[in-house]
Amino acid sequence: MAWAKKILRVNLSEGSVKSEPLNMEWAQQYLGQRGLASKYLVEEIDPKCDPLGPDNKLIFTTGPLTGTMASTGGRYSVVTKGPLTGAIACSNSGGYLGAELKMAGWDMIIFEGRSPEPVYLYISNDKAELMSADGIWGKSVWAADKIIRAKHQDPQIRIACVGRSAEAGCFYSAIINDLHRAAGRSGVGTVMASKNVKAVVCRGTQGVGNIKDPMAFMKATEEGKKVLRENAVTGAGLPQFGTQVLMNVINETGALPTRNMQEVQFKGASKISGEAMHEPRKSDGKPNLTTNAACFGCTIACGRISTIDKTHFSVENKPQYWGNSGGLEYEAAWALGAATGVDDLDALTYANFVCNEDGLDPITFGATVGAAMELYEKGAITKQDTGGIKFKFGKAEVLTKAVELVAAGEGFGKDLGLGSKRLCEKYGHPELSMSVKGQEFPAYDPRGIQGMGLAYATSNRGACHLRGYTVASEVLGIPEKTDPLVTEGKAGLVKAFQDATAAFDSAGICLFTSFAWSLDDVAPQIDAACEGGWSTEKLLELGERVWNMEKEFNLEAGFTKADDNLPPRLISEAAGSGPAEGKVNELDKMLPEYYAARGWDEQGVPTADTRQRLGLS
Amino acid sequence: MKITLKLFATLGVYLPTHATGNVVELDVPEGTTPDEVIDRLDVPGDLVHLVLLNGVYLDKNQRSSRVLKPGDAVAIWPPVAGG
Amino acid sequence: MLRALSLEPERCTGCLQCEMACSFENDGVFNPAKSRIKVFAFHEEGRFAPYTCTQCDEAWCMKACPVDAIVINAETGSKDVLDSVCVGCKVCTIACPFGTINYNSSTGKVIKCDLCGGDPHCAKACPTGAITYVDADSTGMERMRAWAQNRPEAGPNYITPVEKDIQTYQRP
Amino acid sequence: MDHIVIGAGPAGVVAVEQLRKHDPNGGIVLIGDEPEPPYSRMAIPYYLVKRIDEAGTHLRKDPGHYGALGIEVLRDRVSSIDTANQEIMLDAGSSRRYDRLLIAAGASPITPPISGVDLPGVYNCWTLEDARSIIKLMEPGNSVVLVGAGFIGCIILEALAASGVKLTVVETENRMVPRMMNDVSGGMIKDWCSNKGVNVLTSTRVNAIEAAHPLLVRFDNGEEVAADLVITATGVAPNTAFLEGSGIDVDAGIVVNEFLETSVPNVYAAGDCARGKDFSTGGYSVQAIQPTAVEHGMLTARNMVHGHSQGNRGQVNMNVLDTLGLISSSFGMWMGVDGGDSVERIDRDRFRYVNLQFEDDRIVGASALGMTDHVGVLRGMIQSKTRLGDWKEKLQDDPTRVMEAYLANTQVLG
Repeated sequence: MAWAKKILRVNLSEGSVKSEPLNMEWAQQYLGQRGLASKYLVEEIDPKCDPLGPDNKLIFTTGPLTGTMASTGGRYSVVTKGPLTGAIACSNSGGYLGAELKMAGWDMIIFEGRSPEPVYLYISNDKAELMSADGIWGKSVWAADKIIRAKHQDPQIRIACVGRSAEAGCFYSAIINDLHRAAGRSGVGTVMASKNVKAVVCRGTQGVGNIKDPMAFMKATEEGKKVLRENAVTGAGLPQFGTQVLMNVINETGALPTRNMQEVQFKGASKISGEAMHEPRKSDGKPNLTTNAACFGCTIACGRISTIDKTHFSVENKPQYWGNSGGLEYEAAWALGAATGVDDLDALTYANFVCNEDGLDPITFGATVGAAMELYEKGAITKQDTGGIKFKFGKAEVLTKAVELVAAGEGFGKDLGLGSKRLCEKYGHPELSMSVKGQEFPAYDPRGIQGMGLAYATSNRGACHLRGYTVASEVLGIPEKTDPLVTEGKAGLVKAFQDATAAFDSAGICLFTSFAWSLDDVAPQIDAACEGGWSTEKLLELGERVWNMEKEFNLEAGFTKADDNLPPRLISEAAGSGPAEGKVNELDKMLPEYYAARGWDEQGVPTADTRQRLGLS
Repeated sequence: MKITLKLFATLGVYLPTHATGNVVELDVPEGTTPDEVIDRLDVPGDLVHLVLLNGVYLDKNQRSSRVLKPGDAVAIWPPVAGG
Repeated sequence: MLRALSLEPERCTGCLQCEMACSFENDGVFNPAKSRIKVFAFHEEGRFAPYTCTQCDEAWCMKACPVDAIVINAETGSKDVLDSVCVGCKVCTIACPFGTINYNSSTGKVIKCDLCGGDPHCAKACPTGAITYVDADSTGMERMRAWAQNRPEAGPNYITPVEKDIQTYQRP
Repeated sequence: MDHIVIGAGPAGVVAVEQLRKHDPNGGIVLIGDEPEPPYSRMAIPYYLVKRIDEAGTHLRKDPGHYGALGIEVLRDRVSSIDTANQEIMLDAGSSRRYDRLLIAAGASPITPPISGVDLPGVYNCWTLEDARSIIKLMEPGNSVVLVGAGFIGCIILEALAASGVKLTVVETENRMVPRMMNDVSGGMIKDWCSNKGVNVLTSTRVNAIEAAHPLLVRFDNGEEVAADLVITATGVAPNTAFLEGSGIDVDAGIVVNEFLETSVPNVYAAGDCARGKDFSTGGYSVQAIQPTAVEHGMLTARNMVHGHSQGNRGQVNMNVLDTLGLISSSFGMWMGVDGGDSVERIDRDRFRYVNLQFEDDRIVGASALGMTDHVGVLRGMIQSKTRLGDWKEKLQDDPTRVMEAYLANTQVLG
């Protein structure tokens, strides 16, 4: 079983909390987490609703493996209609909160309506109550965390919280749990704040015990851990260098989007790379990186724990930033660095700290700053707009100031909080927003990695690397190497990655296991934990079902084929250097193949046959 | 002829002392292959996972056959991933 | 030769596999809240520290027990709680100066590490070698060093937690 | 050497075991005046709720335990001590010589000066014999008045409530467990018990107990409660009457030095009757708690056999209590010290409370409600005088992080 089989439904308008049974029929079709919560969302909200209105719902959801000994079994997701995109949003996070929710006996929390006053949800096992957020509303995540802990007097409680940015209406605010893990993308934190919910505070001491076949489960999870341990990437590469090892890889490959994607290679890449994080600093002799750390249940431990040089301009006389906290992951380092042209590692780390402190998606934030810099370069925005800041590429001081402004929702930070699409539209240059469906690209230029262009264009939550990470194949050779510069075969590759990813995301485990695990490694773990006979085939079909369900939500929300697209720059301005020099992304070649591979019509709508095959009604 | 060698992540320790960052310029005889460069620096073969020649992926069987040209850049990683 | 759990905070990543293994072995559920080994997080310091009973020679818990419910396991040297005898009075929980015996409200008894009878599951589950089960003697040096750094002002002739009771720490 | 130990409570039992360890061939006699094998008063509440049988209260479960150690267990009562001749006189008429004598005679409940306390149906809850009488009257629906909400009163409170009686608790002070909890936390325990259906009357005295219905308890606020059973738990006093004329100094407990030796050479005292050294104050006072009794027993045994090599640094006064599921604990100078700092966190709604008292950068006292995990480390930090450094400030921010504070200051954290 492994499901707690219980949902906590929180009606914020009424101020009520109640328990209801999990729909086990749906659980057999959608498993949990991303799949199952998306099913609930699709069934319960109008896809056309205002994402920031009371009709939207916000679902915290765990998977059946969350809170178990399966490696990385600590994940949870937040599912809602995203304000940045207007599309279905699902943001996945690690840390400890997800497992704690499960330990308290809940598969999901569904927030609906809107609280008249700021509140937070306190869960202690089967007891849940809405409590006044007086004293924490208006505070950063880090400040609120301290206050909540002091109040509840339990060092073991786990907290997910939104920062000041979300309260100020920034469109890409994250939900931060355990101080530096984030349900990061698409503005799920903004939705939470729009409902007047500041935090979810959880303590679970009941544990997860309803495993279908405990002995088989222990055997299957041990085998899974062995695969992770013996795999060179998950066993050594990720723990040692984290995701940040990619900075130099992608730069060498000529696919590191630089200065709002005007270039595909960044001269400063090595200075902000995973290798640089290991280098002792000149000033204090300490490296940026203190240690690696794991999320709940994770035997990989790719997390970065970092410090900033106390004498760095960004933290001078600010001792609250002198300790360790979550360090740079590759996507964040890229967005805060290459996208803005800033190569100051400590400045990036500071910006990353602030993103965690006040709940910002660093990818969208960095990319938006990059867009603002290009607008400034082009004269579309001026010092009058920015409050006197010269928004020049490469200026670390601009980056650190910008993050403070967005975090607090002050001054030009309000404009930056719009995200690049709304910002560029506001200042008359919509083409300068490097986004799909309103969500900014992560750290792979689709001119140098063709498959990623298709993955971005078709991602149901807007541009995203976590929906179909073909980089694994096109650059890293996992599971098999494909040529990043050709389009042939990419439609099938993207579809396969998207479907498998949806299955991983529905299980309660981390997508990073997929560097070593295939669904063949995952299926036995789920099968030993859950009733229903879980094979690789069933999981793959589930992944495809989830993908199509998300797509249909977006279609009903008003998205069309025209939204499965890339910004003009990427399909018309050729890469200027590196292996992809002279190339654009050839989305037009791949998209029809992709629709066909998916069983969709030419407009990208699932056909009746496809819907029937997948059991979508 | 001169080529550029870049050894990243844990391979950084195999760089000669005069390397800056993860990069070193090497003088190699004409006709040198990537595998010969790797051998010359005693980089353990099982750690050589991802090899890019001027940013382009080199398959395992190309590493001993491809002849380097002056100015070529060879970048090498152990097994890594991210995202 | 007796063996002991050796805990090396520097290797710990905070994954809590040990806590799950412990609770699963002892209670059949994955439940860190009921684990006999606990990982403490030091966020600002960027550190994690696994911690559990050292099976100390002084056996403060055992001596404080009013009903003789804690006994020495002859095979492993661990101090084991006899559930059938424990009345749940909790005196041991305040007597143990290391804080490693806890009251379990769902059973009404106290729980502590019993080395799983000589096959500690936490050590088996630890993916980084932060928890290992080693010959007891090999952990002695570092314990004494750790204690020496924190020795109270009082002289050596006083009854107080003494060096051999301090949790082992070893640099990799 | 011949050792005599007076008193078969925890201090006496631990002492005889340790005496055997230190002196393999000496004569050892353990004298107790109750008919049962040595047992623990701490276990009586669990006997009352029938979680254990009488044997479950025994300090050592194996009936042959003492015999196997060559310890003679004598059921008798010591009437006097002739310290000049190193002899004790027994009620049975005989006498015994000793080389070393340990007085671990414990304490007895104080009978409050209330008219009617001698009526049938009014009991202390101190001995197994008391417990047997009480059990008979703990019928569900019966009305029970518990006089005194100190530690002893509170440990049987749960047993009484669990048995389904209608329970009234009356306490002269303004809160429950006044010698363990301050106004706030003692008040919270009262609220907790009241919420669970116990009638708790604080700042209230019993004026009289009358024989009616079968008993009627009158309070000083003019109210009265009919009762089937009245239990008095208004404190205990050291058993020292038999020491009169022995030359052993007694002053609210047997006076001892740091080696737990009395004013008379070769005579030691331990446990509830001894005015031992308090770790926190450095002064001497009676600490009638189980862990102190055990430590006294160990220390005296060593000193009796090996001479005065082992000084007593003093015992940390501490208590743990479970009142109907609300667990409270207190350590050392929980009420604070002059010039010290403190931190207190109160959550009345969820019945959580923590209070830490500092002197310089060390914890010297603490009390808490609802804190059960790793709570012993408070004792550890007080007793080892752990310097907290910058962790003092962290604890002032979040006093629940005591375990982290301990680890950070005693472990090498990389």
